[in-house]
Amino acid sequence: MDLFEYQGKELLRKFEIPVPEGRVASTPEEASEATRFLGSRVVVKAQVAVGGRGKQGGVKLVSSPEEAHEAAAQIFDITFTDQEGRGAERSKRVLVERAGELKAEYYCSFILDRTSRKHLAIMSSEGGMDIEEVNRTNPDAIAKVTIDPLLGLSDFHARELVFGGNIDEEARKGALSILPKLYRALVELDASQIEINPLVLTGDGKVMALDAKVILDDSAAFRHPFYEELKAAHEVNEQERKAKEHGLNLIKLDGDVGIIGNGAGLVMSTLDVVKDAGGSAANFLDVGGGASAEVLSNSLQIITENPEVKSIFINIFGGITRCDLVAEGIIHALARLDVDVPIVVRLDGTNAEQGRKMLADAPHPMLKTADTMLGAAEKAVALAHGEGA
Amino acid sequence: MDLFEYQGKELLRKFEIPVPEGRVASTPEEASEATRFLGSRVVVKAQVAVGGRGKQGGVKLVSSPEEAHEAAAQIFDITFTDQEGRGAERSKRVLVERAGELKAEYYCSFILDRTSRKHLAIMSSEGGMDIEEVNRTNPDAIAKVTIDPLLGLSDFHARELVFGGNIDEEARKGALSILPKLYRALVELDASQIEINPLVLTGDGKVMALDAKVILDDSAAFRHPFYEELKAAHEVNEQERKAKEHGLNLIKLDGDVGIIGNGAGLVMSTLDVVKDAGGSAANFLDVGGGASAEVLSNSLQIITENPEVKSIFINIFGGITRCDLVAEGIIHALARLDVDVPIVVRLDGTNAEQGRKMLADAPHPMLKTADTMLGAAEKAVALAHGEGA
Amino acid sequence: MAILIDDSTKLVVQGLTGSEGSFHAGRNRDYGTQLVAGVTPGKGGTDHNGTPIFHTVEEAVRETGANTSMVFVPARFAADAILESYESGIKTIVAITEHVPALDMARVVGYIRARSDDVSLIGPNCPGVISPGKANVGIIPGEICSPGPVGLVSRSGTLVYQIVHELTQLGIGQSTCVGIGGDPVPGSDFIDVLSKFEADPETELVVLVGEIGGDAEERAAAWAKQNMSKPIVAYFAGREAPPGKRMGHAGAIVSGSKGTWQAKADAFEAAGFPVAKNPTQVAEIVAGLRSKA
Amino acid sequence: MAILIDDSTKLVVQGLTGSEGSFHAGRNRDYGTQLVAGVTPGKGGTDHNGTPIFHTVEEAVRETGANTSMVFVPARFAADAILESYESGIKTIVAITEHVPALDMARVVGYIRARSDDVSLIGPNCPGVISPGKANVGIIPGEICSPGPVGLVSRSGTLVYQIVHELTQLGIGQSTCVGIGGDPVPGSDFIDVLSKFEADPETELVVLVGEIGGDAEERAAAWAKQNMSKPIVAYFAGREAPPGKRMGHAGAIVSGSKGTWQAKADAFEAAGFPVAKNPTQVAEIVAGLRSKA
Repeated sequence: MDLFEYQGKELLRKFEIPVPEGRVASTPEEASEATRFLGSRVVVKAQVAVGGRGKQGGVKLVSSPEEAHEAAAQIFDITFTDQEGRGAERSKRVLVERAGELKAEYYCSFILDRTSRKHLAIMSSEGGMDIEEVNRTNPDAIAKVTIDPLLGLSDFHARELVFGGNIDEEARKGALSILPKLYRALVELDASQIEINPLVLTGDGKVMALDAKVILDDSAAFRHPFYEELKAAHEVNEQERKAKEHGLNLIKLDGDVGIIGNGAGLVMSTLDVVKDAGGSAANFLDVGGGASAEVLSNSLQIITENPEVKSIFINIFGGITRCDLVAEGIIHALARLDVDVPIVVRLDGTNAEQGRKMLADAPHPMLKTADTMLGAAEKAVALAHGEGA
Repeated sequence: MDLFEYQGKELLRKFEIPVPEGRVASTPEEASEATRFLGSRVVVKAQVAVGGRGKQGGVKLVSSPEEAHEAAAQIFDITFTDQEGRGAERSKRVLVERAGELKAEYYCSFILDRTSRKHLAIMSSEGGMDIEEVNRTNPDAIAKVTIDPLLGLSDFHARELVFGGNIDEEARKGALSILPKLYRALVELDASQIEINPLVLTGDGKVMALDAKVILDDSAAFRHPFYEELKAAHEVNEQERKAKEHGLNLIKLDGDVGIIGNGAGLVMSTLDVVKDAGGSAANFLDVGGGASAEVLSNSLQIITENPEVKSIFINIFGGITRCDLVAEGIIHALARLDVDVPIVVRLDGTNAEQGRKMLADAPHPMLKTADTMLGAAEKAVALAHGEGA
Repeated sequence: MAILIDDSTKLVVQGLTGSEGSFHAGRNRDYGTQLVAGVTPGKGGTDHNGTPIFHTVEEAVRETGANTSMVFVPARFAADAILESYESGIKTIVAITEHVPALDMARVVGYIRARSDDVSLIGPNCPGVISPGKANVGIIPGEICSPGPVGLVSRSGTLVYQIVHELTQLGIGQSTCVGIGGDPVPGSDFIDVLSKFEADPETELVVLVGEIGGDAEERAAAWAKQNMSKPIVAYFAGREAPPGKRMGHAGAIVSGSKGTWQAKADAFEAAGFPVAKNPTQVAEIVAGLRSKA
Repeated sequence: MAILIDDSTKLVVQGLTGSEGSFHAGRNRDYGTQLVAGVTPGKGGTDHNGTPIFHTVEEAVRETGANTSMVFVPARFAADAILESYESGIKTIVAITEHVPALDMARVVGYIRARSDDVSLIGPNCPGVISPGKANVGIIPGEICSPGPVGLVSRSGTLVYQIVHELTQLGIGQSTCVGIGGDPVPGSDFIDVLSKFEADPETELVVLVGEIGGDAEERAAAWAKQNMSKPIVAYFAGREAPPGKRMGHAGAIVSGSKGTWQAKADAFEAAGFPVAKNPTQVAEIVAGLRSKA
């Protein structure tokens, strides 16, 4: 889960990491009120998951409650996209923060690195800019330190980051004291990333986190009940929300072939073969391992509610998932839903024969079967294009 | 530092490990008052560092404040010795604890094991008795589990201890919940041992620590300020106390040759050669590495205050310790103290020649030198026996 | 031969008495795997469908000589279960459980790999391992597999089934199929398994199935170019997947890879290994290579 | 040859700018040791008596090629300093600092030993290592040593000096003298050092100096009986020491030894190695063995 800046900062504050004083506002009025509370000069910042919000007008420095009101109103009007121009997102909140003088901006991040299986910390005096660009043009300005999670961050790691990252002498003490706190936050929050860009040295000599990109490991939700609350603030579209309620992993896409499969790999592969067959997927929906009849039935319901969907491709290769239960779910869904798009089902693996027989024994005008994945893809695409199959 | 039972239990209580309700009493009156507070049946237990106090009358079960008064008075009169009959120690306090019905007694301990460099946990259903004896006669009744301190105690370690140690089913849950707390205490207190013998299952089905032998790692005192307070309760003889004030490691012995040396190994070796020369050491005094003139001067003062001392053997082989500073300390001590026993000095190593020259330039009737360790030992013993040398 | 599991495998299942564990372990036993023990704390001394249950893995190993374990416990207990197997002397640990926190795995995998070269942890979040005709540990349907010369290693579970199925359709059997799982910190990566296939005389050719994201495939290609004498046919799912949220900048700085389909395909082609466009084509390329050999 | 340190040693000192570090590192340099760097965070870029100072060991290694470090920092920083050296690629780490918490060392030593066979940590709470005529890292007075065929390993610091002194009196030099320190969890134990002496062609005979307590000597005797072709002369301090507080019961159960002088002497004699009664006799026995050879 990618946290909004204000959420990340709230968490960091609990670990005694200095962040600017600020208030979250959901309306221009609240933004103006927050500014009155915080004093004259504040920054109004869009709270969106996509990067590059600054270039899109999502960060505004203002000097009065009236200006803050106007800035927030403008920000609420922007549709943000990522650097590749995708992923339209509106800012539902703004973070209003007290602004102050900055002497220097640094870069600091911790991630759980899959290649080394260790934590990796990066620090650089070249903060406030694209760190990948810095890495290309001036790699010596970046200190990279791996930290074995069995040992945790030792003092020497912090020194290697601060001295190796060429942090100014005035900021050293503050940076050395923040690093162990950031690491503790990383571990105790089960974060897969905490990126502070920039970490700043303020006019009065303090070191603080001016921004925060925190990513949490969803698998660790069982030991962090607060994950649920944080998640509630993240808007998803109606279909994704419904899928989530049913415990399904759905991503909405732009095509017209509804996809249901088991296992992320097989679903991705299904998207690929639908594309190769000349079609385009309406969604990514992984029912996961061991899906029950109920899960299948719910999945079909959610997908058929999307008016863009012209055909559905159910691609199941049973392992933990049992094809007889999949068939049961399909039959159940067809009985209770008014399905008016063709469904192409391809079953293989655990109890596949039983499942195929169950489908054959419960004929339905919209229900088609296929023997192979490629054949099923072609059939589903042809049906979406209105071609009989 | 070996803690008294009451000290160990106070620490365990902070880790939410159940222990019987109890009060510490320094007088029979306090013991009687504690009994009034705790209810009718209590155990009055001597608080001494030596083992086997029960067999020596140091644990008494009583049923009234009057009986508690008498029991405490008796205990305060006992001189406890260890299993080999050495180490006379009086109990300065008694622990008065509420007594209850016991269904079973178990053994449980954690140590930092030097051989494996790991924590080692031991659990057995054969509690309340000599675990070494159980280990000899019925080793299968003992579960031994090593725990890598980099990983800490995992749930499976606790299960291996509880199931492998044949803990009764009724006590399993309680034991499984206590083990992680004991391990946390071990690590967070920097303990080198926590031994609970017995861990008991009470009549009402609770699992608690009925005794506690906690040993703390003195080297970790810098990160545990409370070590100092705990240490204050431990009586040492006057000479050892004074030495400690000066940061010296002194152990009082029964002989008549005062010993000063640098390094525990060399001092132990000095004791050996004094014994071989027919003498007997009055003390073990290690001035440690890098001793200053002041340390030497203080050491001499403390040793000469012992009226049993008939001669003194200063055996220094300089490494970090500089022989010139040793000589300076000796000269300084001789100038300010009224030394009336002969001192045999043997200097080698760092700046030895300079030190020897300083001593030669500052003659004193009681000051003798020797070229070798064995020669010095013989000279010191002869002088202690009143023979000229 | 085969790798990881075979006739000599003696399996203990952690979580055997749970419904999924019971179902799949039963299928593994029916396949011919020697299922010697189950572990469920508190149920030691009982029997589950003919298999003795122990309180701890240590006891199961001592009493039955188990050398392989399958972890079927809930995610919050998985790291503990894996360590229990490791510390009890198990040499092949297959963790099926999904949604294990990445930090747990970083600690466990780091711990095991620093200490032992002769212990293999497969998973978590994986379908397990099958050496057709010899042993099956996990949830791969045994009936779709057949013995033969192809080693298969995959990050994706269901794609193992799909590609085995495609191979079987063309009459090509497998030496061993290994699902390493798609988690950020897997117990074994492609390179670990490739090196075992390279050393296995029964394996003539390897199919490698990856996914977009991370740089495990790119590293495997670089390693294989130097160390593999046997051909590899690669396939990566996700060519047409919507670009998800990018990995953090820091991740890209470390791995130097964007983890795209193209980056992976380029890496394998540069190393001289063919890249298939879909699971069916994987089997076709394998068949072509075999007919040439 | 010699072991651990020699002409190729390039030394970085952690805590060089402190008074003790400065004094002893200066003596090491005067002895001929290549002192290439000091590390004091915040003083990087300065110079201390001609030796360049760096903020971190990593930087010192990168800039000077240091391969050996000496740790002279206060106890609370010692574990961190040792790890810093290890993670910076230092192969021989000599930790002089005393009073390091045992738990810190258990973690650090366990971490290093699980990962690297080619890294030696000597100490903490030790006098260091000297290869007479080649290099001196630590606080052993160089002037009392002379090159020769005897390898010496000792738990006690000052007894190293005493026994070297006794050997020198009889004209017998040393290949390397190693003080492993008397702490509960030393970085290297007797067996680690004995195996290096066994492999060192310059070492003809080994003197082992132990103390009462623990079972390190007993384990060394058992190991040496199986693995040492070279003679060992053993000496243990504390024969007449007052019996201190006993180790916990648990400790005795594990090691099976009471750690007494007699237990240690019996172990070495049973392994066929002579045990001396005092430091002077050590040298006499060594001289006797050499005249026979």
